[in-house]
Amino acid sequence: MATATTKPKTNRIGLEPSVYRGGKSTLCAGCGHNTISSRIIDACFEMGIDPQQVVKLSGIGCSSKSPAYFLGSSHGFNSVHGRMPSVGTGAMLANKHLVAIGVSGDGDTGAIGIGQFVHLMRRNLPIIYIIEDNGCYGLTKGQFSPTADVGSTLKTGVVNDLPPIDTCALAIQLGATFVARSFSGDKKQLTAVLKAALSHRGTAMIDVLSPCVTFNDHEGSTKSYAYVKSHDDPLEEIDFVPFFEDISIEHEPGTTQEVTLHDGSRLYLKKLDESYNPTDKLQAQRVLHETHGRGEFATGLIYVEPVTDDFITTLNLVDEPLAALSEEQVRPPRAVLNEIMESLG
Amino acid sequence: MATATTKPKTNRIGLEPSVYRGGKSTLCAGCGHNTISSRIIDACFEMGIDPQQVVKLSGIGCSSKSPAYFLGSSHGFNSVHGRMPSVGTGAMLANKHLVAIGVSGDGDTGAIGIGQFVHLMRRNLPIIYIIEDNGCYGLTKGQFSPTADVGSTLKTGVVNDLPPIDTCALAIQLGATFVARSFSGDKKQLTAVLKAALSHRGTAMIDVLSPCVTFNDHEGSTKSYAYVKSHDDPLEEIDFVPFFEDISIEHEPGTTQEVTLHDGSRLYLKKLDESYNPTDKLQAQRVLHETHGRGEFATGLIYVEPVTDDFITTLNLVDEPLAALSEEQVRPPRAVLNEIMESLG
Amino acid sequence: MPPSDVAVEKRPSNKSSESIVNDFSIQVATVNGSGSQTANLVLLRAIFQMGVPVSGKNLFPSNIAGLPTWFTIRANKDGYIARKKEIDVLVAMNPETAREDVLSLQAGAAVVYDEPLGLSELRRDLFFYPVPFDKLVAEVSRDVKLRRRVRNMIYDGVLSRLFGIDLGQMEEALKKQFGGKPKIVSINKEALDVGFTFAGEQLEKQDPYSVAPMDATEGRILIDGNAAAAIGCMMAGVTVVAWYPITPSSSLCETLISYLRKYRVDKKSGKATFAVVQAEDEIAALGMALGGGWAGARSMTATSGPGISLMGEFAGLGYYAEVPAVIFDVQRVGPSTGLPTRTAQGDVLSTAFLSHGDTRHPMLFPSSPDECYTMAMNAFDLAERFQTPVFVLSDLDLGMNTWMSDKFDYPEKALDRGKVLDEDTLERIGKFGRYRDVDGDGIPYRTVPGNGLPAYFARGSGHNEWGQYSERSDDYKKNLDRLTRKFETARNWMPAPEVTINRRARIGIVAFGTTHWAITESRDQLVAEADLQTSYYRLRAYPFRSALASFIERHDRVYVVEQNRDAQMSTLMRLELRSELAGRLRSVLHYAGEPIDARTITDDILIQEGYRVKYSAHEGGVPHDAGVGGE
Amino acid sequence: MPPSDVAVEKRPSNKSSESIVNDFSIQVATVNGSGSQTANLVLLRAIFQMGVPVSGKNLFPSNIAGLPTWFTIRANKDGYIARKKEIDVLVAMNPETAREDVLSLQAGAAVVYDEPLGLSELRRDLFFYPVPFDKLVAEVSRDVKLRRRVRNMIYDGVLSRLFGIDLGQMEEALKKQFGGKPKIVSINKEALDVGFTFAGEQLEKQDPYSVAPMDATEGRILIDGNAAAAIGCMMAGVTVVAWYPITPSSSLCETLISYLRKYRVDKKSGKATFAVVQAEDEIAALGMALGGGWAGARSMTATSGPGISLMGEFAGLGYYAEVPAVIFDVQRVGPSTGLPTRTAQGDVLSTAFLSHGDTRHPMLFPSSPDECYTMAMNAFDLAERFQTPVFVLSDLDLGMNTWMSDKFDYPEKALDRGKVLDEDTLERIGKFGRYRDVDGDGIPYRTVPGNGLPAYFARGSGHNEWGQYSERSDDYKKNLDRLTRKFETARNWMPAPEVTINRRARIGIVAFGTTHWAITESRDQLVAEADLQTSYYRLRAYPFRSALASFIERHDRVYVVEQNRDAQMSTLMRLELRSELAGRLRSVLHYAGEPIDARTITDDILIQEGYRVKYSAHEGGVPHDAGVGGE
Ligand SMILES: Cc1ncc(C[n+]2csc(CCOP(=O)(O)OP(=O)(O)O)c2C)c(N)n1
Ligand SMILES: Cc1ncc(C[n+]2csc(CCOP(=O)(O)OP(=O)(O)O)c2C)c(N)n1
Ligand code: SF4
Ligand code: SF4
Ligand SMILES: [Mg+2]
Ligand SMILES: [Mg+2]
Repeated sequence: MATATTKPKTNRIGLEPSVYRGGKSTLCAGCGHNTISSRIIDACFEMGIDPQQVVKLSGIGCSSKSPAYFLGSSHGFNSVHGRMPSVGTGAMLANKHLVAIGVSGDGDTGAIGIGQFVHLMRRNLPIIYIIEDNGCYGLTKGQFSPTADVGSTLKTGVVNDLPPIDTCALAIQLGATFVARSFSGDKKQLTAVLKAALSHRGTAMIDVLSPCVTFNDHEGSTKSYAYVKSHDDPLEEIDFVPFFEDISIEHEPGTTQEVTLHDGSRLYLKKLDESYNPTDKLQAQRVLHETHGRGEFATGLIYVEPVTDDFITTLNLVDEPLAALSEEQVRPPRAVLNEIMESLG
Repeated sequence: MATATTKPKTNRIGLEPSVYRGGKSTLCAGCGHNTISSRIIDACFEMGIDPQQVVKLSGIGCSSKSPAYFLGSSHGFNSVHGRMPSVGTGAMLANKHLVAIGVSGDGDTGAIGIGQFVHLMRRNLPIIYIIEDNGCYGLTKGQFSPTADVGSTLKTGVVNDLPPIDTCALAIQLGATFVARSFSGDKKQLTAVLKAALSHRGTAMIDVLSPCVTFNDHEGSTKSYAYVKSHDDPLEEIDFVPFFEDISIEHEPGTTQEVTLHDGSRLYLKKLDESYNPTDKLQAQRVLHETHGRGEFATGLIYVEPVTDDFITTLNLVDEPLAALSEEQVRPPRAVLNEIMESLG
Repeated sequence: MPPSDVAVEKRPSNKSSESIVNDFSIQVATVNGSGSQTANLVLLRAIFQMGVPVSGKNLFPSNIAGLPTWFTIRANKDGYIARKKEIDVLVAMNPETAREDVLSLQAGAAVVYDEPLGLSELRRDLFFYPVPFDKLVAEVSRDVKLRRRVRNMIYDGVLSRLFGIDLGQMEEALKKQFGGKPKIVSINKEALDVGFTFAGEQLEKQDPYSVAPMDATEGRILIDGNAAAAIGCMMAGVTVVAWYPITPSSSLCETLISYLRKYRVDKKSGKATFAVVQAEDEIAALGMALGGGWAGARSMTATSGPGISLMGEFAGLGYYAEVPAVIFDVQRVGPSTGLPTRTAQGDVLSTAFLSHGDTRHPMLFPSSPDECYTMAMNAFDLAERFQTPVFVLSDLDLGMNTWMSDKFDYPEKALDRGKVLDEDTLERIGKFGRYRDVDGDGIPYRTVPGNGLPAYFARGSGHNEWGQYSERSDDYKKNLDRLTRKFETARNWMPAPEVTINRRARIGIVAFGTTHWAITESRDQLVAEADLQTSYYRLRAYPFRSALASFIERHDRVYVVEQNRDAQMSTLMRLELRSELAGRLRSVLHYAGEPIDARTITDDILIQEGYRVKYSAHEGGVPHDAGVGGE
Repeated sequence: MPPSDVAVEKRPSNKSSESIVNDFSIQVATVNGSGSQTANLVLLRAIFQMGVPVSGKNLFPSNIAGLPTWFTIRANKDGYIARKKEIDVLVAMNPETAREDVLSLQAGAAVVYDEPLGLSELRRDLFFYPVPFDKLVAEVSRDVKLRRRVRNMIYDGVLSRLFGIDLGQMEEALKKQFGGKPKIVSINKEALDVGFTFAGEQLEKQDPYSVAPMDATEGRILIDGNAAAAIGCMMAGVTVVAWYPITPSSSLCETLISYLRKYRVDKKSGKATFAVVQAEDEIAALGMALGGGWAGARSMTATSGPGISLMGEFAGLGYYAEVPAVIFDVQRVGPSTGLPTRTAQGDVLSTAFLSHGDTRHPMLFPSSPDECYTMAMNAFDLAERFQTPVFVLSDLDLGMNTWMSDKFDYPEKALDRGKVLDEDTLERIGKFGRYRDVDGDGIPYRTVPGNGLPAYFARGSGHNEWGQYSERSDDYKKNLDRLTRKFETARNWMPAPEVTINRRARIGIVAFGTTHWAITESRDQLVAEADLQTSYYRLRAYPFRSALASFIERHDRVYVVEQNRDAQMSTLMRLELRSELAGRLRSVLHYAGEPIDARTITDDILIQEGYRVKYSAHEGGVPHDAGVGGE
């Protein structure tokens, strides 16, 4: 029981946890978004992601502010409302080696940004796309967002009449290759999902239920902390084994599914719903439909498909980042211009 | 065999077919869009729709021009690219008695307009939303649209790498209450679907495969007339019985499903795929997924749900059109202003 | 136990030498989300109820809770209600900013502060009043949550005592605020009393400031511009509202919704005479408004700069297809997201020309809640009369801050629904041509769907006067020239300017919107300090009236005062003025996010006029905070 | 059998009285989608190859097939290649417009027409040449499809014979067009011959027009502005291209794509040094360009007016967060959808101020393919140097029509990648502050993700010079003022104007973009017709250089000639000019969709200068067609 002076733990690439932290959060105390930032910090630290290769992207909203609160030594771009996908696309085209972490809100994505969301999913851009989902517009003081459930109420008592957009079902429908849902309050699951997302190449869409303690944490809300906590219906228990660790996990055959991700990391999904198979689109749609029908949230890795080429790969770009190409590489020689001029003369 | 001088047939409200025609088409000869205009003319004539109560709405594209070519005595609004849904929403709010027919293209809807499409479906606005789907941007000379299939080629030979957006699956996912797919070349099916749509209250989304004979009718295209014709996989045979006709159709139990629509019209769907049930969302998704997997087009009424309130109904508006309210109805009396002033004094 | 750092003997010697009544400003520095808004509004209202002219301005961050916020109340017997740069009384509740707040005060100011902050050692030239808030609030309640909620009410009690703000009026104000909730009123009242008693027993009045009853607010109301605009929209008979939340415009629609629910639902049937949609974005919001306008409804939307940027294409469609719609732009600081919770008049130029091609739009510029109310009604009338989108350019200062106002008059004029074709007119004009200029004023007749009159096909592409598609050059030019003519006609239908000609003045001032209040004060300062007489032209609309040129003609130099960097209104003026007149224009520009104040204008004009002015007081600062991210 | 309506004896008596060589225009009136484009380009190229200066302008409808289209070729020995209003030779192939086309000709014009149209009875004062196209094409092929394709080539043969356009050059041109497809060349050649022979045997030359070889095109090329810009982008080393199709900009990106595929794919690996994305709309296209620019790529997009309108919010973000990107705006007629296949210079004002708040953008105005090429390179350099979106405002006339041009020079200047921080600079400047004005020119240093230098957080909300979020007024103002300073610095980096001072001139002309060509001709007309000497200032960029003021100073009156209704460039100029100079500005405006012509300018200036001019020829009309709907 002697106290030992412990050096701060470093990760696989020799960095301390503090390197992964960001600025002091200015979000409300208790906001789910802050917890998600912590999980991103954990996952990146534990996976040994190089912060210099990370770009953090967001739109506008409380959620979209949060990239300022993690990975302080990474580049970030807090862009305009609902348009993070296009900015992220441009950045990845410029430098395909970047690790892109996008953070959006349910308003930012579901309302003004749903068009760019649809096309991002369809393109399978390599990016981790996190929706910090609180069913409302936090930053503009609590109006319903398009993920609010029918019958859910505002603090003022106003009732929502419109059906919610299920961003997970939508992403699957549109061809996303990694679709998960989690809860800001579920540390283990969320960290595992984030690590898996970091190991995936293609769009990793993660809808994280993230209660807004200021505007949407009351009784009538289906996105309150209490409601989500008691209606969280995990599909599986997730164990994540990173590619750089040589561990094998024992599991009963039949109950646990092993998925190998792009970088060689493995997922062990101990299914709680036995008939469920996260590599089957229709089953994923079914489970989302059914849990939603019961007023519950299916969480965990809902759908994964580690094979399809991501968007950047289909473009067949040179190995160096386009942004780093030299003049010689990007400006054709005199002969080319001459050839073109000849053809037009 | 004597030739009789026949008076032009009139419909239920005493109008001749010519009233339902529009201006001379300026689209290419043979364009699928023209055939669809003819079917809209047929359906409106046969259903006895009052052209003065119809509004025709569109975005921009060859398809979006077509409202000028049917129902020439109806009001129309050829708006801006991809934004017909919002214009239609405003119009229906102004006058809930209107019959709204919206025509869009696969580019107009699938690309720039997908955001408004998503929210229109979610709201279940009472409108017939027709996508004239040719897998390309006709008016800008044939570029791929987001409904182009993977592997489909341009005239120049360029191959499409991105997966198509299935607007029907998307609409169902988003809560649309009437979702159909048809083919400009299938007169019987398309007319029946259009009539059913006119009998539905809520969004009736109809994706009509409509070959672009100028830019997308070649060999490598999966939206050519020949390809669509040979890959058309009708889900059912549709018989439509309008509310004003007292006919009952005999059918073998089990094989034919009867659906009663909002205005009392009935649909008899003689199923070709026996396990299929167009009132079941998941089955609808499955059948779309599977036929698409086979490279085919499931056509017919894919999903219908005639019960849910449409958007205008949920707003609980007065009976007269809002646009027609008198000053007395919309300007509160002096006492109201006084009351407000008192509360602020 | 007396508060530890009251150090009476060290205070400025001019104590009470002069007493300053009804002419000072109080700034409360807190943290947002701490519930200080109630205490501040009670304070404001109590002074108002004492009959003293007052204004309240909230300087708040673009976040929800935990960041510095400053609420400034200005009481002024002469009715100057513009922002005043100098703070006379500071209530320092926020540890984070207290130091900087105190350091930026002018000598002689009073500071009420949370005792543990120990601010009194910072300066010798101020009057300090320490208050042990935590201790005092403990007397009010043991419930921690409740304590937090009423803690701020204690400073109201302290201020009441120190500055003679009637405690009874505070109680009234409290009741007004919490209408039917006697429990809440009573606990707040207790907090008030605790503060009042403490100040009476423990603090010695040293500064010169006090409030005394007047009768300058009789029959007036307190209201923010957004609420006023909302009332105007309701009274204008709006039927279709499509909106997307954005600060500072959200409260316009939210207030409108609550009024509509209360007053525009049929008592018998329970059915609404209006439709409100929270759209998916601003593009859709304007699309819905245009769809509604086209189909005959009185349609509107409200937004701020970023929304205006997104509305460009639809705005052009509205202009060219000639569809009525009303768009409120409650301006905030741009470019881009800029400072989303600060005020500006920066969208003038981009709104005037919003959309590509040869497009231009009428704009109205309210300067008071009363004008938010009347101009909302004007806007709907003008939109329908001219069949075009009409923009109302308010700003955050007007829209979200609390203003004194006369009570609003009930409208005497009937709604102007413009040239909607009816049977009689059709007979008179013969054939209906949607874009025919029958009356020579550039305004054609229109029909609306569903009413049985001749239909037409609206489009944003080329069309002739019959509404048919046309790519003919002559049709196109003819139509575009008619649109110019229509815009010219509109000129004289726009709200007229408010012009004050001073026969002795060689210089004129042009301003618009909220700048008006600082101008009023500045003109008096110019006379008082430099005997500089000025005339004043308050612009109320674009396109301008010809009176503008006449006004400039009368003066050697004309200062256009506006709250943006790029002299945007002045730019619009230059386009229309003869160059000789344009040459007389000078600019006074303010673009740092706080509402413009008289001192800034006065000093700037004096300098440009060649006077020497003493260096202005250092601006009350807003501290850094890394990594917040805008709205 | 001789054609039925050749009526030689009725023709104008001035037959051949004067012969007009290399100075006339040919207009081919067809229907779009009928494959006339090939015939027209062969005609154009043949004249070009004969060494005669030539230009080709296509007036086409916003639809795909079946509507009237006019292709006008102007051959002019003096090198005037602007549009000429008067048509000297009409080829009337379109039954729908033939009547109106013929009626709008000036006396003495020649008409080659499809015989069944029976046009010769319409007027007595023209030279008619009937050609039985259907009969002739039957000689060429029996295949109906093929016949349709080559039918138009017959009029090339006829014209060759009638006007002395070398048949061999036509063949050459055909080969150039159909490169490797000898079969197609040969059948077209047959059609040419049939026409040539027919004309030789059956038509008697009566009109005065003919082409004779010159040597004015040696070493020159034929190209459209969009292709030229595409080559410029490729040579500028563009790496990220995001676009959304829209006429008339689509062909810029489409041509660029084909060049990039050919010349920018690594020979060995087959991998690309560029990425092209067809975005889902213009908002996304600019978002991608900005994302790319932020991450260090040379990024671009291209669009037209409606796209510009949609890009407002992102443009403001680019300005304020200081992100490089190049945006081509190939302008078409607005407002709204307007006339989408007609040319205009109507986006000047809305682009300059694109976005809400205090935003402004640099713009370049190419007037020739050569400038499309060089300015594309300038634009990338300027965007990176000034870390801001740079707009290149071309137009449909320049972008989509065929122009003569000198061959393009290989760029001598290295790419200017601007102030991207490197280790050395970092050492020199000490601490990196993203928005610090280290060098006093308003331009800060930037870093790009992934290269290991200090990171920063880009945002559209308030920030201080260290790139930290800030809502402080002083930070905000300081930053905004630096942006102004940066814009001032940019002034002198913009492409310089092309100024021609005529010492005898009392009046000056300012123009930009494609208007240049009509100005050149008009200045000669002014001298020839009224001995009116002019100086000329061709603007090439915004912000303007100070030379603009000096130019105006030298002249009593300055005519700003532009292709829009609202005198947009003149407006921009007024903002910067002393009013005394602004007072000298006059406008010549043209906004009906056809490219501006010299006659219009000359007459307008003469009238404004107090001369009498004879009434201009009636404009060649574009007929009505109901219900097409724009693009
Ligand atoms: C174009 C535009 N419209 C509106 C806004 C105002 N706005 C800021 S944040 C926001 C909604 C944020 O909601 P969400 O994305 O759910 O984020 P949250 O705050 O709930 O985390 C809105 C509407 C804006 N910044 N820009
Ligand atoms: C904002 C905007 N961007 C681009 C265009 C150009 N544009 C016109 S139609 C069209 C695509 C039409 O495709 P689709 O909707 O599939 O209609 P189709 O012509 O194939 O029937 C485009 C991109 C435009 N008019 N407006
Ligand atoms: S308002 Fe809601 S979403 Fe925003 S920071 Fe506070 S708790 Fe989080
Ligand atoms: S281009 Fe295609 S879509 Fe357009 S009218 Fe012609 S065939 Fe139809
Ligand atoms: Mg949210
Ligand atoms: Mg299409």
